Amino acid sequence: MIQKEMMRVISHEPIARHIYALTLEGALVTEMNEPGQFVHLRVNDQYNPVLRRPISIANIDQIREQFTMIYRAEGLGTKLLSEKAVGEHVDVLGPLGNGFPVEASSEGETAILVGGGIGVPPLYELSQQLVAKGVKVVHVLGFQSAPDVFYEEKFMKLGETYVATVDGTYGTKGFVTDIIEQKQLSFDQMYACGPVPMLRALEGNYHDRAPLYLSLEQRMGCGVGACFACVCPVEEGSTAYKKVCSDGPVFKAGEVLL
Amino acid sequence: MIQKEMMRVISHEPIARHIYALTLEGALVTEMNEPGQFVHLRVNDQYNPVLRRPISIANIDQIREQFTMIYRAEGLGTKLLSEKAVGEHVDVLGPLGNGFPVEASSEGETAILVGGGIGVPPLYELSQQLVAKGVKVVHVLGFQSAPDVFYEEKFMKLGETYVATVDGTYGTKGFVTDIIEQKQLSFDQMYACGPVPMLRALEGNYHDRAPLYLSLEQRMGCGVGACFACVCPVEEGSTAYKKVCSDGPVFKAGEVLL
Amino acid sequence: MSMLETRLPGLEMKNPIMPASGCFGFGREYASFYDLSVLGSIMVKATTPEPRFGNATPRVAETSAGMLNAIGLQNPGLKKVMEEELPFLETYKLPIIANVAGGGAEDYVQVAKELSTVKNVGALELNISCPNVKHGGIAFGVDPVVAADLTKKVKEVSEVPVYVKLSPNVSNIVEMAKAIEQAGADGLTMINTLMGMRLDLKTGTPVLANKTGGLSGPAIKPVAIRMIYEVSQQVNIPIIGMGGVTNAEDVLEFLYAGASAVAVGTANFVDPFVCPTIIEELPEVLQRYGYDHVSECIGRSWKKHESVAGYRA
Amino acid sequence: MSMLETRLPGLEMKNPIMPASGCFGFGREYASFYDLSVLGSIMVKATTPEPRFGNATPRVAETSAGMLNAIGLQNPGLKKVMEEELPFLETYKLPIIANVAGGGAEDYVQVAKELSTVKNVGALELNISCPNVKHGGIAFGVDPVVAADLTKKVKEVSEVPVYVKLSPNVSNIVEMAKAIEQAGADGLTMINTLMGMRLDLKTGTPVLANKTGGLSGPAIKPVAIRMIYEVSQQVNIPIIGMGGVTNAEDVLEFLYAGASAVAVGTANFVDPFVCPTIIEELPEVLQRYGYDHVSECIGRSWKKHESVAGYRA
Ligand SMILES: Cc1cc2nc3c(=O)[nH]c(=O)nc-3n(C[C@H](O)[C@H](O)[C@H](O)COP(=O)(O)OP(=O)(O)OC[C@H]3O[C@@H](n4cnc5c(N)ncnc54)[C@H](O)[C@@H]3O)c2cc1C
Ligand SMILES: Cc1cc2nc3c(=O)[nH]c(=O)nc-3n(C[C@H](O)[C@H](O)[C@H](O)COP(=O)(O)OP(=O)(O)OC[C@H]3O[C@@H](n4cnc5c(N)ncnc54)[C@H](O)[C@@H]3O)c2cc1C
Ligand SMILES: Cc1cc2nc3c(=O)[nH]c(=O)nc-3n(C[C@H](O)[C@H](O)[C@H](O)COP(=O)(O)O)c2cc1C
Ligand SMILES: Cc1cc2nc3c(=O)[nH]c(=O)nc-3n(C[C@H](O)[C@H](O)[C@H](O)COP(=O)(O)O)c2cc1C
Ligand code: FES
Ligand code: FES
Repeated sequence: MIQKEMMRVISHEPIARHIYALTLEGALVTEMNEPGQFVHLRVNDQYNPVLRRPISIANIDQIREQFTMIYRAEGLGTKLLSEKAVGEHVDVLGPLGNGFPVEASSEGETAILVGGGIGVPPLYELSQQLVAKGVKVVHVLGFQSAPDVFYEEKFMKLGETYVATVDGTYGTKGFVTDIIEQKQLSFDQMYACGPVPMLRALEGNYHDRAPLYLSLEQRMGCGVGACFACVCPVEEGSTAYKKVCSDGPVFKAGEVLL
Repeated sequence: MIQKEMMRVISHEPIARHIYALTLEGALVTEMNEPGQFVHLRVNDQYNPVLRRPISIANIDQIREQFTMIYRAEGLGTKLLSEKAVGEHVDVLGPLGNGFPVEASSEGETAILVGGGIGVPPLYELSQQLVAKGVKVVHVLGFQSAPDVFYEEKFMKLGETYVATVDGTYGTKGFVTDIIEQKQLSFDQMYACGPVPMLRALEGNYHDRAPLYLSLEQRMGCGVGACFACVCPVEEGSTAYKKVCSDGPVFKAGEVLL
Repeated sequence: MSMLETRLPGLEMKNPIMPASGCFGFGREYASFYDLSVLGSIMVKATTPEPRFGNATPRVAETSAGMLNAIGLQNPGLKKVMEEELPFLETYKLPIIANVAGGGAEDYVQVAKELSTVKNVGALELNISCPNVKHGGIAFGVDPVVAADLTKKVKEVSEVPVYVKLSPNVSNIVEMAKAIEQAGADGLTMINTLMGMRLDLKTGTPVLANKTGGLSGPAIKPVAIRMIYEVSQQVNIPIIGMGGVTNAEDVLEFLYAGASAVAVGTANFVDPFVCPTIIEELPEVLQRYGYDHVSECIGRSWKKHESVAGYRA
Repeated sequence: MSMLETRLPGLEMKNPIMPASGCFGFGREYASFYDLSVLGSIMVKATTPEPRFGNATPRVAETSAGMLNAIGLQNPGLKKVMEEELPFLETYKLPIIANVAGGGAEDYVQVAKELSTVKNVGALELNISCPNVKHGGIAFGVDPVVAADLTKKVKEVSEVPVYVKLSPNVSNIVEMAKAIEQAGADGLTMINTLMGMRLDLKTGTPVLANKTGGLSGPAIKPVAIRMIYEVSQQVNIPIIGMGGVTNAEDVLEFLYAGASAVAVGTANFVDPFVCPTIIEELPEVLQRYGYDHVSECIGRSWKKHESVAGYRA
């Protein structure tokens, strides 16, 4: 059941350029199990900013009742969030949405996890759950530039990990798709999260090859399915739609129009 | 010269019900000398609240470059202000306005200082400056109720001090005017700061008896004389006016209509 | 009788608090947060004759103390609303206010006629003021003659009282309100969103795919209060007020202005529990300011009352 | 040429930034904070033929991300403005925009005629939109025929270009703007404040003595952007934009919307240095978004440009 809680900041640290890892503690964690689900954060108790901010769950620790998010401090909301100190509380609504289908991969199969920028975080929990199941994971992570790279080591501990940067200052120069092609990576399933152009490229290239699950972003109002802010059309010229917040954010490739 | 500075919080403590004493440090203090002047505070770097908050200077410490304010945390702005921790900074504009004329009292004379509620604070700096000059000071302070009383001991160190509370839970029951009458207090000058009904009563009773200086409050926009938010009419039916922020907040009784 | 009980045409309500149309869907999502029966009413999402997809995304943008939306009246269409959405709400004991929209007068008439026959629909709300649809919509909302005509047509077919939702994007809100009252409306709801826009700094182009959108949230509260204050003095039908309400104090301000009940929109997105929280806190807030019943507050800003003395020491 | 230099009818400006009328007096107070010569221009306080006291206090109230004011055009009158206030500003090297107000058309004509002869007055701004005066004022601002007529009369007597300040409290801002353009206005300034109100929780009555007031500040920015976007596509005279500007990014948004210069009102109260700060930061902000000159931004939201690709990884 979705709920709301004032959760305690356990740790909060910059891990790359403008990127923070924030760990919160509270009973809500017991509701969290699907990688790819997100929480909707209220950064202060005023109405400025008015809206909550959707952030993916990057790591779940049921034993400690803690979970971790990784976010980029960019606009008003995330900048205010980045000022929260250890011991302070953050208003969390969630977990929301439907995550990646871990059940789609079976023991012994190979899953490729493709992340772009701040699309990388939810793949971390996903990868752990896949590994726990005996699935072989391959990570392909894309960033703008060397100072933007994060969590490479953590992913390396779980499986093969390739990093691309657009400017070539770290890892392979280029996009995640370049790596997949160059390394001729093969896989039974693909899970991806990142900017729409990246998802489109993946859908175009690999949709026929293996089951492909994409996590989408969309500007949100309510985050719970009530306001129709976050819809995606399902096919051209029809009134059919899916809501990113409550039907997604993870969709099977082809389920919605990118 | 009026200026603006991010001043450091040196101490910040509750001293009565919803009342805080806040001491700030910075170069702006060198500009402060008149008791009754005020500063205009911005409580955060957003535009919510939009307006600054006018707060009187209650104590000036030139040696440490520190000054103290005493304020009631009531609405949005002052509540946010009350959350400032030691070491944080507050955006201060000031010192603003014209304060009490210390020069109006001469050595050996008796000045009576009448304060109501959060009108009391500016009298503290005034009293110290009068005492330093050899003026005998008598303080008459009015509050709602016992939990609202503050600074009585500090005033007692400077001179005779009487406290009234509206509900009689502390000191004399009633208003400051009751004390002045009951104790048959005599004086060469009267300085007062408090709610308008109190100032009106004082003006009505003592205007003819001795020079009387009143500190007014008015809702402000700019605080520097540019927006005409804070005007007081000077006489009925005329377009003449004074601005509380830049001509006041202290006026000689009769200078403006109360 | 409870402090909050409120009766308006077609609406016997436990309290005067309800979610505003478009901010609560058809209740399903918020039903997982709390028992909807605690609400005075629910203003459900606009319904048009046929299903509508609405505008392209992005459909929302944030502004200072507010947000812009351009959903474009997305809804599952009259049939599905009657067969699935409204029946779902029958589980809860409260009258529903059904929001009626369309592209032309005949759409409104059709939707109104049908929805007004649904058992739990206590009243209709004519959305003549949605700034986000290209045809119809806004034109009705700014022309008193057209608005009055539509109101008449809908009144002829509706089996329940009809409230008309006013647009704030007009020069003379009182003129609109009076025309609609004369046309037979049973009540007014106000205000809908102000037309606004945000531009993306990088591209220079509008953030919303629809370019303009409707401004809601605390930013517009002073405009709502002013309009309700003006209109409530000039009409004899009740007003359901809305625009930036976030807490019980805001509710008081809307009642003072002249509203008889109050709807909460944007604030639901920030705090899904905002409506039950307000309902819970309202009695205490009323008491703090010296009222025994919500109705005592209505129109207090302009009705003759003894003024409460303020002494601050 | 500098990145900021801006030329508009009557106004050769170092940059497109100026304080908005009523928020900067006649400059004296802010002259103690910084050298006013850094400004592009100054829109001084409204001037009426005779001195005016204005409304009773309280004259301001705070709202979410905004404020209400009901100053009531307090000013020292035409004579004193000409003899004392404008001459004081001669020390600074910049053209002044004189804000003209009054109770009836003849007041506007008289004030405009006289002020337009003052040496440092580069242009007039007709304040036909102040919501806080009971006679005249607002009536001019919502009726296109009356507004056009007044514009014509003032144009006949003015020796400098005439800008007309639009009220946002209208159903159709484009209609107003076009009527005023056709009447011969050299430019538009927009927007003035939205009419709003706040009620005191304790007394139930309006916080402002004048009851209603004008809403300004960040809260109204989306409304200003939308109106400038609409109007700039329909008129051929320049627009000086305003409404909630607090920083250089906001300036960019107003330019994109279609303004040629930008005025800063309420933000001066929050930070007396806001105008010089914006002027200082503007070149860097322009560069960051890829512009060599402010003029390149004007109308970018609707003019055909190549769109800047956005890739976020
Ligand atoms: C399901 C989902 C999961 C996400 N997970 C993460 C994550 O793990 N880490 C991370 O850094 N970011 C994540 N994002 C993106 C994140 O929500 C935005 O970066 C953030 O909302 C921007 O807020 P701001 O205060 O920085 O920007 P502002 O510019 O102040 O935002 C203004 C408004 O636009 C919305 N907005 C701006 N950018 C986006 C965006 N890309 N997607 C959705 N709404 C946006 C904001 O939520 C807000 O309503 C996720 C988005 C979605 C939809
Ligand atoms: C010259 C002067 C000196 C003052 N000195 C002190 C002092 O030393 N200690 C102290 O506690 N208070 C003092 N006040 C009053 C203080 O400014 C208000 O209590 C404070 O602004 C209220 O802000 P808020 O955020 O609590 O209230 P909110 O309700 O959020 O305020 C809303 C708006 O109203 C204004 N406002 C509300 N009450 C007053 C008021 N009484 N006077 C002026 N503006 C008001 C606020 O500044 C703000 O613009 C002084 C006021 C003036 C004019
Ligand atoms: C996302 C969103 C969708 C809305 N959809 C509708 C709608 O379908 N019909 C309608 O009459 N009003 C609609 N509104 C307007 C609200 O009902 C309300 O009038 C307005 O938002 C002001 O209230 P608020 O400030 O509390 O949100 C919508 C508002 C928002 C924010
Ligand atoms: C206190 C105050 C006084 C104002 N006085 C005038 C005035 O005399 N003439 C005028 O044309 N506009 C006046 N305005 C409107 C501003 O010039 C400006 O149009 C409006 O405030 C929107 O800009 P802002 O949000 O930056 O303040 C006044 C605004 C404020 C806040
Ligand atoms: S964000 Fe409201 S429906 Fe998805
Ligand atoms: S507060 Fe602006 S003139 Fe006094």
